[in-house]
Amino acid sequence: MGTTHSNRSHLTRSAIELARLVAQVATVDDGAICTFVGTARRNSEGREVNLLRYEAYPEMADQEIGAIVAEAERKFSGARIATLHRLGDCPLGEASVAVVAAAPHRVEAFAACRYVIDEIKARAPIWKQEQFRDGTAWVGDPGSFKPRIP
Amino acid sequence: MGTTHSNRSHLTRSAIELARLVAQVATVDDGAICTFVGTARRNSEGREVNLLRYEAYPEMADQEIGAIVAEAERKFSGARIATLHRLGDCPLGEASVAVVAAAPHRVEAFAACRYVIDEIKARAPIWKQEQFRDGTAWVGDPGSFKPRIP
Amino acid sequence: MNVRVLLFAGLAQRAGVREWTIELPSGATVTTLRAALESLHPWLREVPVAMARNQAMARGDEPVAAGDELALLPPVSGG
Amino acid sequence: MNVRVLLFAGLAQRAGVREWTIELPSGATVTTLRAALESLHPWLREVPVAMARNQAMARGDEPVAAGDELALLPPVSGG
Repeated sequence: MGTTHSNRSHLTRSAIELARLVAQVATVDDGAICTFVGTARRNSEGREVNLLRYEAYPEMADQEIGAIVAEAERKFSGARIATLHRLGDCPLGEASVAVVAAAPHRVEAFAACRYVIDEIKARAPIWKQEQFRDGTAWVGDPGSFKPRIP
Repeated sequence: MGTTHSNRSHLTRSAIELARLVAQVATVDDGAICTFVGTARRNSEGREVNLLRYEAYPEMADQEIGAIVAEAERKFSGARIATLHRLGDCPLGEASVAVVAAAPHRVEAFAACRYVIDEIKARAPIWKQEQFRDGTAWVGDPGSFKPRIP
Repeated sequence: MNVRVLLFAGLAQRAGVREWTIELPSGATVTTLRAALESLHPWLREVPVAMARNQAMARGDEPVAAGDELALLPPVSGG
Repeated sequence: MNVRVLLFAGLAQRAGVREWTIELPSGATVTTLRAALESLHPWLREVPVAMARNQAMARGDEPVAAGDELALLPPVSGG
Protein backbone atom coordinates (compact mmCIF):
# COMPACT_ATOMS: atom_id res chain seq x y z
CA MET A 1 0.00 0.00 0.00
CA GLY A 2 3.06 2.27 -0.20
CA THR A 3 1.59 3.95 -3.25
CA THR A 4 -1.30 5.63 -1.45
CA HIS A 5 0.26 9.06 -1.44
CA SER A 6 2.77 8.91 -4.23
CA ASN A 7 1.16 11.67 -6.27
CA ARG A 8 0.13 13.92 -3.39
CA SER A 9 2.34 16.73 -2.21
CA HIS A 10 3.35 16.68 1.44
CA LEU A 11 3.63 20.47 1.55
CA THR A 12 0.88 23.07 1.67
CA ARG A 13 0.56 26.83 1.97
CA SER A 14 -3.02 26.57 3.35
CA ALA A 15 -4.42 25.59 6.73
CA ILE A 16 -4.06 21.84 7.40
CA GLU A 17 -7.38 20.01 7.73
CA LEU A 18 -6.76 16.96 9.90
CA ALA A 19 -10.08 15.34 9.02
CA ARG A 20 -9.16 15.31 5.34
CA LEU A 21 -5.86 13.59 6.08
CA VAL A 22 -7.65 11.01 8.22
CA ALA A 23 -10.10 10.35 5.40
CA GLN A 24 -7.18 9.63 3.04
CA VAL A 25 -6.03 6.61 5.05
CA ALA A 26 -8.93 5.31 7.15
CA THR A 27 -10.89 2.26 6.03
CA VAL A 28 -13.30 -0.14 7.74
CA ASP A 29 -10.38 -2.57 8.05
CA ASP A 30 -8.41 -0.33 10.39
CA GLY A 31 -8.86 -0.57 14.11
CA ALA A 32 -6.49 2.19 15.11
CA ILE A 33 -5.71 5.70 13.95
CA CYS A 34 -3.00 7.76 15.61
CA THR A 35 -2.52 11.39 14.67
CA PHE A 36 0.06 13.98 15.57
CA VAL A 37 -0.38 17.71 15.06
CA GLY A 38 2.38 20.20 15.77
CA THR A 39 1.07 23.70 16.38
CA ALA A 40 2.63 27.12 16.47
CA ARG A 41 3.30 27.98 20.15
CA ARG A 42 3.07 31.39 21.71
CA ASN A 43 6.22 30.96 23.80
CA SER A 44 9.70 30.02 22.72
CA GLU A 45 12.33 29.97 25.47
CA GLY A 46 10.45 32.63 27.34
CA ARG A 47 9.96 35.00 24.41
CA GLU A 48 6.54 35.68 22.95
CA VAL A 49 6.09 34.58 19.35
CA ASN A 50 3.53 36.38 17.16
CA LEU A 51 3.77 34.18 14.07
CA LEU A 52 5.81 31.32 12.66
CA ARG A 53 6.99 31.27 9.09
CA TYR A 54 8.17 28.05 7.42
CA GLU A 55 10.47 27.84 4.45
CA ALA A 56 11.43 24.66 2.61
CA TYR A 57 13.65 23.40 -0.15
CA PRO A 58 10.35 22.29 -1.62
CA GLU A 59 11.27 19.58 -4.14
CA MET A 60 13.76 17.94 -1.76
CA ALA A 61 11.46 18.25 1.29
CA ASP A 62 8.57 16.65 -0.58
CA GLN A 63 10.79 13.75 -1.74
CA GLU A 64 12.31 13.28 1.71
CA ILE A 65 8.91 13.19 3.43
CA GLY A 66 7.68 10.74 0.79
CA ALA A 67 10.69 8.53 1.55
CA ILE A 68 9.98 8.71 5.30
CA VAL A 69 6.35 7.69 4.72
CA ALA A 70 7.46 4.73 2.58
CA GLU A 71 9.96 3.66 5.27
CA ALA A 72 7.27 3.78 7.96
CA GLU A 73 4.80 1.80 5.84
CA ARG A 74 7.49 -0.86 5.33
CA LYS A 75 8.57 -0.97 8.98
CA PHE A 76 5.13 -1.04 10.61
CA SER A 77 2.97 -3.79 9.27
CA GLY A 78 -0.34 -2.67 7.78
CA ALA A 79 0.27 1.02 8.45
CA ARG A 80 -0.96 3.63 6.00
CA ILE A 81 0.17 7.19 6.45
CA ALA A 82 -0.80 10.67 5.34
CA THR A 83 1.17 13.76 6.27
CA LEU A 84 1.31 17.46 5.43
CA HIS A 85 3.74 20.19 6.43
CA ARG A 86 2.69 23.79 6.18
CA LEU A 87 4.86 26.44 4.49
CA GLY A 88 4.68 30.21 4.69
CA ASP A 89 2.97 31.98 7.56
CA CYS A 90 1.44 29.87 10.32
CA PRO A 91 -0.60 31.83 12.89
CA LEU A 92 -0.47 30.84 16.58
CA GLY A 93 -2.48 27.75 17.43
CA GLU A 94 -2.68 26.57 13.82
CA ALA A 95 -1.11 23.30 12.71
CA SER A 96 2.37 23.50 11.21
CA VAL A 97 2.55 19.75 10.58
CA ALA A 98 0.18 16.81 10.80
CA VAL A 99 0.75 13.06 10.57
CA VAL A 100 -1.98 10.40 10.43
CA ALA A 101 -1.20 6.68 10.73
CA ALA A 102 -3.93 4.07 10.34
CA ALA A 103 -3.21 0.42 11.15
CA PRO A 104 -5.07 -2.68 12.25
CA HIS A 105 -3.65 -2.36 15.79
CA ARG A 106 -2.66 0.54 18.01
CA VAL A 107 0.97 -0.42 18.58
CA GLU A 108 1.75 -0.03 14.87
CA ALA A 109 -0.40 3.10 14.54
CA PHE A 110 1.46 4.86 17.38
CA ALA A 111 4.89 3.67 16.22
CA ALA A 112 4.34 4.68 12.60
CA CYS A 113 3.02 8.12 13.57
CA ARG A 114 5.93 8.72 15.92
CA TYR A 115 8.50 7.54 13.36
CA VAL A 116 7.18 9.91 10.69
CA ILE A 117 7.12 13.04 12.85
CA ASP A 118 10.54 12.28 14.37
CA GLU A 119 12.12 11.73 10.95
CA ILE A 120 10.45 14.78 9.39
CA LYS A 121 11.85 16.92 12.18
CA ALA A 122 15.31 15.38 11.79
CA ARG A 123 15.59 15.12 8.01
CA ALA A 124 13.17 17.24 5.98
CA PRO A 125 14.84 20.41 4.64
CA ILE A 126 12.37 22.80 6.24
CA TRP A 127 13.19 25.82 8.39
CA LYS A 128 11.16 27.70 10.97
CA GLN A 129 11.42 31.42 11.52
CA GLU A 130 10.01 32.85 14.73
CA GLN A 131 8.59 36.33 14.46
CA PHE A 132 8.78 38.34 17.68
CA ARG A 133 7.55 41.83 18.40
CA ASP A 134 11.06 43.23 17.91
CA GLY A 135 12.53 41.01 15.22
CA THR A 136 12.83 37.57 13.64
CA ALA A 137 15.11 34.55 14.10
CA TRP A 138 15.62 31.20 12.39
CA VAL A 139 15.28 28.38 14.91
CA GLY A 140 18.54 26.49 15.51
CA ASP A 141 20.59 29.17 13.77
CA PRO A 142 22.23 31.34 16.41
CA GLY A 143 23.18 34.68 15.02
CA SER A 144 20.22 34.85 12.64
CA PHE A 145 18.27 37.33 14.79
CA LYS A 146 17.27 40.28 12.65
CA PRO A 147 15.77 43.33 14.41
CA ARG A 148 12.51 44.65 13.05
CA ILE A 149 13.04 48.13 11.61
CA PRO A 150 10.25 50.34 12.97
CA MET B 1 -4.75 21.53 35.09
CA GLY B 2 -6.13 18.17 36.18
CA THR B 3 -9.55 19.69 36.65
CA THR B 4 -10.20 20.34 32.97
CA HIS B 5 -12.63 17.47 32.53
CA SER B 6 -13.87 16.77 36.01
CA ASN B 7 -17.49 17.47 35.20
CA ARG B 8 -17.58 15.98 31.72
CA SER B 9 -18.68 12.41 31.14
CA HIS B 10 -16.21 10.13 29.40
CA LEU B 11 -19.00 8.02 27.92
CA THR B 12 -21.33 8.78 25.04
CA ARG B 13 -24.07 7.05 23.08
CA SER B 14 -23.55 9.34 20.05
CA ALA B 15 -20.90 9.49 17.34
CA ILE B 16 -17.57 10.77 18.67
CA GLU B 17 -16.43 14.06 17.14
CA LEU B 18 -12.64 14.18 17.37
CA ALA B 19 -12.45 17.90 16.53
CA ARG B 20 -14.61 18.73 19.54
CA LEU B 21 -12.33 16.75 21.85
CA VAL B 22 -9.28 18.49 20.37
CA ALA B 23 -10.92 21.87 20.98
CA GLN B 24 -11.40 20.96 24.67
CA VAL B 25 -7.66 20.71 25.31
CA ALA B 26 -5.79 22.72 22.67
CA THR B 27 -4.48 26.19 23.46
CA VAL B 28 -1.94 28.49 21.84
CA ASP B 29 0.56 27.32 24.46
CA ASP B 30 0.62 23.73 23.22
CA GLY B 31 3.07 22.66 20.59
CA ALA B 32 1.94 19.06 20.25
CA ILE B 33 -1.36 17.23 20.04
CA CYS B 34 -1.47 13.45 19.78
CA THR B 35 -4.78 11.69 19.19
CA PHE B 36 -5.81 8.06 19.14
CA VAL B 37 -9.04 6.78 17.64
CA GLY B 38 -10.09 3.15 17.87
CA THR B 39 -12.59 2.20 15.18
CA ALA B 40 -14.93 -0.72 14.70
CA ARG B 41 -13.17 -3.20 12.35
CA ARG B 42 -14.83 -5.35 9.75
CA ASN B 43 -12.73 -8.41 10.54
CA SER B 44 -12.17 -10.17 13.84
CA GLU B 45 -10.02 -13.30 13.71
CA GLY B 46 -11.17 -13.97 10.17
CA ARG B 47 -14.89 -13.52 10.84
CA GLU B 48 -16.84 -10.64 9.34
CA VAL B 49 -18.31 -8.24 11.91
CA ASN B 50 -21.44 -6.26 10.99
CA LEU B 51 -21.66 -4.07 14.06
CA LEU B 52 -20.06 -3.61 17.46
CA ARG B 53 -22.07 -3.01 20.60
CA TYR B 54 -20.48 -1.62 23.76
CA GLU B 55 -21.82 -2.03 27.26
CA ALA B 56 -20.38 -0.44 30.39
CA TYR B 57 -20.82 -0.35 34.11
CA PRO B 58 -21.38 3.33 33.48
CA GLU B 59 -20.74 5.01 36.84
CA MET B 60 -17.63 2.92 37.51
CA ALA B 61 -16.30 3.25 33.93
CA ASP B 62 -16.67 7.01 34.02
CA GLN B 63 -14.84 7.23 37.36
CA GLU B 64 -12.10 4.85 36.25
CA ILE B 65 -11.46 6.77 33.03
CA GLY B 66 -11.42 10.02 35.03
CA ALA B 67 -8.80 8.48 37.32
CA ILE B 68 -6.70 7.38 34.32
CA VAL B 69 -6.82 10.89 32.86
CA ALA B 70 -5.72 12.38 36.18
CA GLU B 71 -2.85 9.87 36.43
CA ALA B 72 -1.66 10.76 32.92
CA GLU B 73 -1.86 14.50 33.59
CA ARG B 74 0.27 13.97 36.72
CA LYS B 75 2.80 11.66 35.05
CA PHE B 76 3.35 13.64 31.85
CA SER B 77 4.30 17.20 32.50
CA GLY B 78 2.02 19.81 30.95
CA ALA B 79 -0.31 17.25 29.36
CA ARG B 80 -4.04 17.94 29.12
CA ILE B 81 -6.30 15.12 28.04
CA ALA B 82 -9.80 14.62 26.70
CA THR B 83 -11.28 11.20 26.05
CA LEU B 84 -14.62 9.64 25.15
CA HIS B 85 -15.73 6.03 24.88
CA ARG B 86 -18.81 5.16 22.90
CA LEU B 87 -21.55 2.92 24.30
CA GLY B 88 -24.34 1.10 22.49
CA ASP B 89 -24.16 0.35 18.77
CA CYS B 90 -21.05 1.40 16.87
CA PRO B 91 -21.25 0.94 13.09
CA LEU B 92 -18.18 -0.22 11.15
CA GLY B 93 -15.56 2.46 10.59
CA GLU B 94 -16.94 4.72 13.33
CA ALA B 95 -14.91 5.59 16.41
CA SER B 96 -15.48 3.47 19.51
CA VAL B 97 -12.98 5.41 21.58
CA ALA B 98 -10.94 8.58 21.17
CA VAL B 99 -8.12 10.08 23.25
CA VAL B 100 -6.59 13.52 22.74
CA ALA B 101 -3.44 14.63 24.57
CA ALA B 102 -2.10 18.16 24.20
CA ALA B 103 1.30 19.08 25.64
CA PRO B 104 4.08 21.58 25.07
CA HIS B 105 6.26 18.86 23.48
CA ARG B 106 5.59 15.75 21.43
CA VAL B 107 7.23 13.22 23.73
CA GLU B 108 4.73 13.96 26.49
CA ALA B 109 1.79 14.19 24.07
CA PHE B 110 2.52 10.73 22.63
CA ALA B 111 3.22 9.18 26.03
CA ALA B 112 0.08 10.60 27.66
CA CYS B 113 -2.14 9.53 24.76
CA ARG B 114 -0.67 6.02 24.78
CA TYR B 115 -0.99 5.71 28.56
CA VAL B 116 -4.66 6.66 28.52
CA ILE B 117 -5.71 4.27 25.76
CA ASP B 118 -3.68 1.39 27.22
CA GLU B 119 -5.16 1.89 30.69
CA ILE B 120 -8.73 2.32 29.41
CA LYS B 121 -8.40 -0.98 27.56
CA ALA B 122 -6.95 -2.69 30.62
CA ARG B 123 -9.09 -1.22 33.40
CA ALA B 124 -12.33 0.46 32.34
CA PRO B 125 -15.35 -1.79 32.95
CA ILE B 126 -16.55 -1.76 29.35
CA TRP B 127 -17.39 -4.78 27.20
CA LYS B 128 -17.52 -5.22 23.45
CA GLN B 129 -20.00 -7.49 21.72
CA GLU B 130 -19.29 -8.46 18.10
CA GLN B 131 -22.33 -8.96 15.95
CA PHE B 132 -21.82 -11.46 13.12
CA ARG B 133 -24.26 -12.56 10.42
CA ASP B 134 -25.09 -15.70 12.39
CA GLY B 135 -24.84 -14.59 16.01
CA THR B 136 -23.16 -12.47 18.66
CA ALA B 137 -20.20 -12.92 21.04
CA TRP B 138 -18.63 -10.95 23.89
CA VAL B 139 -14.95 -10.35 23.16
CA GLY B 140 -12.63 -12.16 25.59
CA ASP B 141 -15.48 -14.31 26.94
CA PRO B 142 -15.24 -17.74 25.32
CA GLY B 143 -18.54 -19.54 25.45
CA SER B 144 -20.59 -16.35 25.09
CA PHE B 145 -21.43 -16.98 21.42
CA LYS B 146 -25.18 -16.78 20.98
CA PRO B 147 -26.63 -17.88 17.62
CA ARG B 148 -28.98 -15.48 15.92
CA ILE B 149 -32.45 -17.03 15.78
CA PRO B 150 -33.69 -16.57 12.23
CA MET C 1 -29.09 -8.64 55.07
CA ASN C 2 -29.81 -8.27 51.35
CA VAL C 3 -27.27 -7.03 48.80
CA ARG C 4 -27.65 -6.19 45.12
CA VAL C 5 -25.27 -7.79 42.64
CA LEU C 6 -25.06 -6.23 39.17
CA LEU C 7 -24.33 -8.37 36.12
CA PHE C 8 -22.81 -7.24 32.83
CA ALA C 9 -22.13 -8.43 29.30
CA GLY C 10 -21.73 -12.23 28.97
CA LEU C 11 -22.65 -12.71 32.63
CA ALA C 12 -25.99 -10.90 32.23
CA GLN C 13 -26.53 -12.94 29.07
CA ARG C 14 -25.92 -16.23 30.89
CA ALA C 15 -27.99 -15.22 33.92
CA GLY C 16 -30.86 -13.85 31.82
CA VAL C 17 -31.10 -10.89 34.20
CA ARG C 18 -28.97 -7.81 34.91
CA GLU C 19 -29.20 -7.93 38.70
CA TRP C 20 -29.43 -10.48 41.48
CA THR C 21 -30.47 -9.84 45.08
CA ILE C 22 -28.96 -12.20 47.62
CA GLU C 23 -29.47 -12.76 51.35
CA LEU C 24 -26.20 -12.86 53.29
CA PRO C 25 -25.35 -13.39 56.97
CA SER C 26 -23.92 -10.35 58.69
CA GLY C 27 -20.09 -10.43 58.74
CA ALA C 28 -20.00 -11.57 55.10
CA THR C 29 -17.00 -10.65 52.96
CA VAL C 30 -16.57 -10.40 49.21
CA THR C 31 -15.22 -13.97 49.28
CA THR C 32 -18.21 -15.38 51.16
CA LEU C 33 -20.57 -13.49 48.82
CA ARG C 34 -18.83 -15.05 45.88
CA ALA C 35 -19.07 -18.54 47.36
CA ALA C 36 -22.79 -18.02 48.02
CA LEU C 37 -23.35 -16.87 44.42
CA GLU C 38 -21.41 -19.86 43.07
CA SER C 39 -23.45 -22.33 45.05
CA LEU C 40 -26.69 -20.78 43.74
CA HIS C 41 -25.33 -20.47 40.13
CA PRO C 42 -22.68 -23.15 39.60
CA TRP C 43 -21.88 -21.97 36.04
CA LEU C 44 -20.19 -18.93 37.67
CA ARG C 45 -17.27 -21.22 38.61
CA GLU C 46 -16.52 -21.74 34.91
CA VAL C 47 -16.13 -18.09 33.91
CA PRO C 48 -13.45 -15.56 34.84
CA VAL C 49 -15.01 -12.89 37.02
CA ALA C 50 -13.74 -9.97 39.08
CA MET C 51 -15.81 -8.24 41.74
CA ALA C 52 -16.44 -4.58 42.41
CA ARG C 53 -17.90 -3.12 45.58
CA ASN C 54 -19.38 0.38 45.47
CA GLN C 55 -17.88 0.96 42.03
CA ALA C 56 -14.30 0.08 42.91
CA MET C 57 -12.40 -3.19 42.46
CA ALA C 58 -12.87 -5.30 45.59
CA ARG C 59 -10.43 -7.46 47.55
CA GLY C 60 -11.72 -10.81 48.82
CA ASP C 61 -11.39 -9.89 52.50
CA GLU C 62 -13.45 -6.70 52.27
CA PRO C 63 -16.58 -6.80 54.42
CA VAL C 64 -19.90 -6.51 52.64
CA ALA C 65 -22.51 -4.25 54.26
CA ALA C 66 -26.24 -3.88 53.71
CA GLY C 67 -26.81 -1.32 50.97
CA ASP C 68 -23.49 -2.01 49.24
CA GLU C 69 -23.56 -2.15 45.46
CA LEU C 70 -21.73 -5.29 44.32
CA ALA C 71 -20.93 -6.16 40.71
CA LEU C 72 -19.57 -9.14 38.83
CA LEU C 73 -17.21 -8.02 36.07
CA PRO C 74 -16.17 -10.25 33.19
CA PRO C 75 -12.76 -9.52 31.60
CA VAL C 76 -12.97 -6.01 30.12
CA SER C 77 -12.80 -5.51 26.35
CA GLY C 78 -13.43 -1.83 25.74
CA GLY C 79 -11.52 0.39 23.32
CA MET D 1 31.86 25.17 -15.65
CA ASN D 2 29.13 27.09 -13.80
CA VAL D 3 26.97 25.58 -11.06
CA ARG D 4 23.95 26.98 -9.23
CA VAL D 5 23.99 26.96 -5.44
CA LEU D 6 20.66 27.48 -3.68
CA LEU D 7 20.48 29.23 -0.31
CA PHE D 8 17.78 28.87 2.33
CA ALA D 9 16.58 30.38 5.60
CA GLY D 10 19.32 32.06 7.65
CA LEU D 11 21.86 31.51 4.86
CA ALA D 12 19.72 33.33 2.28
CA GLN D 13 19.20 36.07 4.87
CA ARG D 14 22.97 36.46 5.43
CA ALA D 15 23.78 36.29 1.72
CA GLY D 16 20.98 38.70 0.77
CA VAL D 17 20.17 36.43 -2.22
CA ARG D 18 18.58 32.99 -2.65
CA GLU D 19 21.03 31.67 -5.24
CA TRP D 20 24.69 31.95 -6.15
CA THR D 21 26.29 30.95 -9.43
CA ILE D 22 29.93 29.91 -9.17
CA GLU D 23 32.60 29.04 -11.70
CA LEU D 24 34.41 25.77 -10.89
CA PRO D 25 37.26 23.87 -12.57
CA SER D 26 36.21 20.55 -14.09
CA GLY D 27 36.92 17.68 -11.70
CA ALA D 28 35.49 19.67 -8.78
CA THR D 29 33.89 17.81 -5.88
CA VAL D 30 31.42 18.90 -3.25
CA THR D 31 34.39 19.59 -0.94
CA THR D 32 36.18 21.79 -3.47
CA LEU D 33 32.93 23.62 -4.19
CA ARG D 34 32.52 24.27 -0.51
CA ALA D 35 36.08 25.56 -0.18
CA ALA D 36 35.52 27.88 -3.14
CA LEU D 37 32.31 29.23 -1.59
CA GLU D 38 34.02 29.76 1.76
CA SER D 39 36.84 31.75 0.21
CA LEU D 40 34.35 33.99 -1.60
CA HIS D 41 32.05 34.29 1.48
CA PRO D 42 34.18 33.80 4.62
CA TRP D 43 31.15 34.08 6.97
CA LEU D 44 30.11 30.63 5.67
CA ARG D 45 32.89 29.11 7.84
CA GLU D 46 31.08 30.34 10.95
CA VAL D 47 27.75 28.65 10.32
CA PRO D 48 26.81 24.95 10.34
CA VAL D 49 25.89 23.93 6.82
CA ALA D 50 25.18 20.67 5.02
CA MET D 51 25.20 20.31 1.25
CA ALA D 52 22.74 18.72 -1.11
CA ARG D 53 23.40 17.81 -4.74
CA ASN D 54 20.43 17.28 -7.05
CA GLN D 55 18.05 17.25 -4.08
CA ALA D 56 19.83 14.59 -2.04
CA MET D 57 22.32 14.93 0.80
CA ALA D 58 25.82 15.04 -0.68
CA ARG D 59 29.08 13.43 0.46
CA GLY D 60 32.25 15.54 0.24
CA ASP D 61 33.89 13.33 -2.38
CA GLU D 62 30.99 13.41 -4.85
CA PRO D 63 31.96 14.96 -8.18
CA VAL D 64 30.10 18.10 -9.21
CA ALA D 65 29.01 18.31 -12.85
CA ALA D 66 27.80 21.21 -14.98
CA GLY D 67 24.04 21.51 -14.62
CA ASP D 68 23.98 20.02 -11.10
CA GLU D 69 21.71 21.71 -8.59
CA LEU D 70 23.67 22.33 -5.40
CA ALA D 71 22.19 23.64 -2.16
CA LEU D 72 23.49 24.84 1.19
CA LEU D 73 21.27 23.61 4.01
CA PRO D 74 21.30 25.10 7.51
CA PRO D 75 20.27 22.78 10.39
CA VAL D 76 16.62 21.83 9.75
CA SER D 77 13.91 23.01 12.12
CA GLY D 78 10.63 21.92 10.58
CA GLY D 79 7.69 20.43 12.43
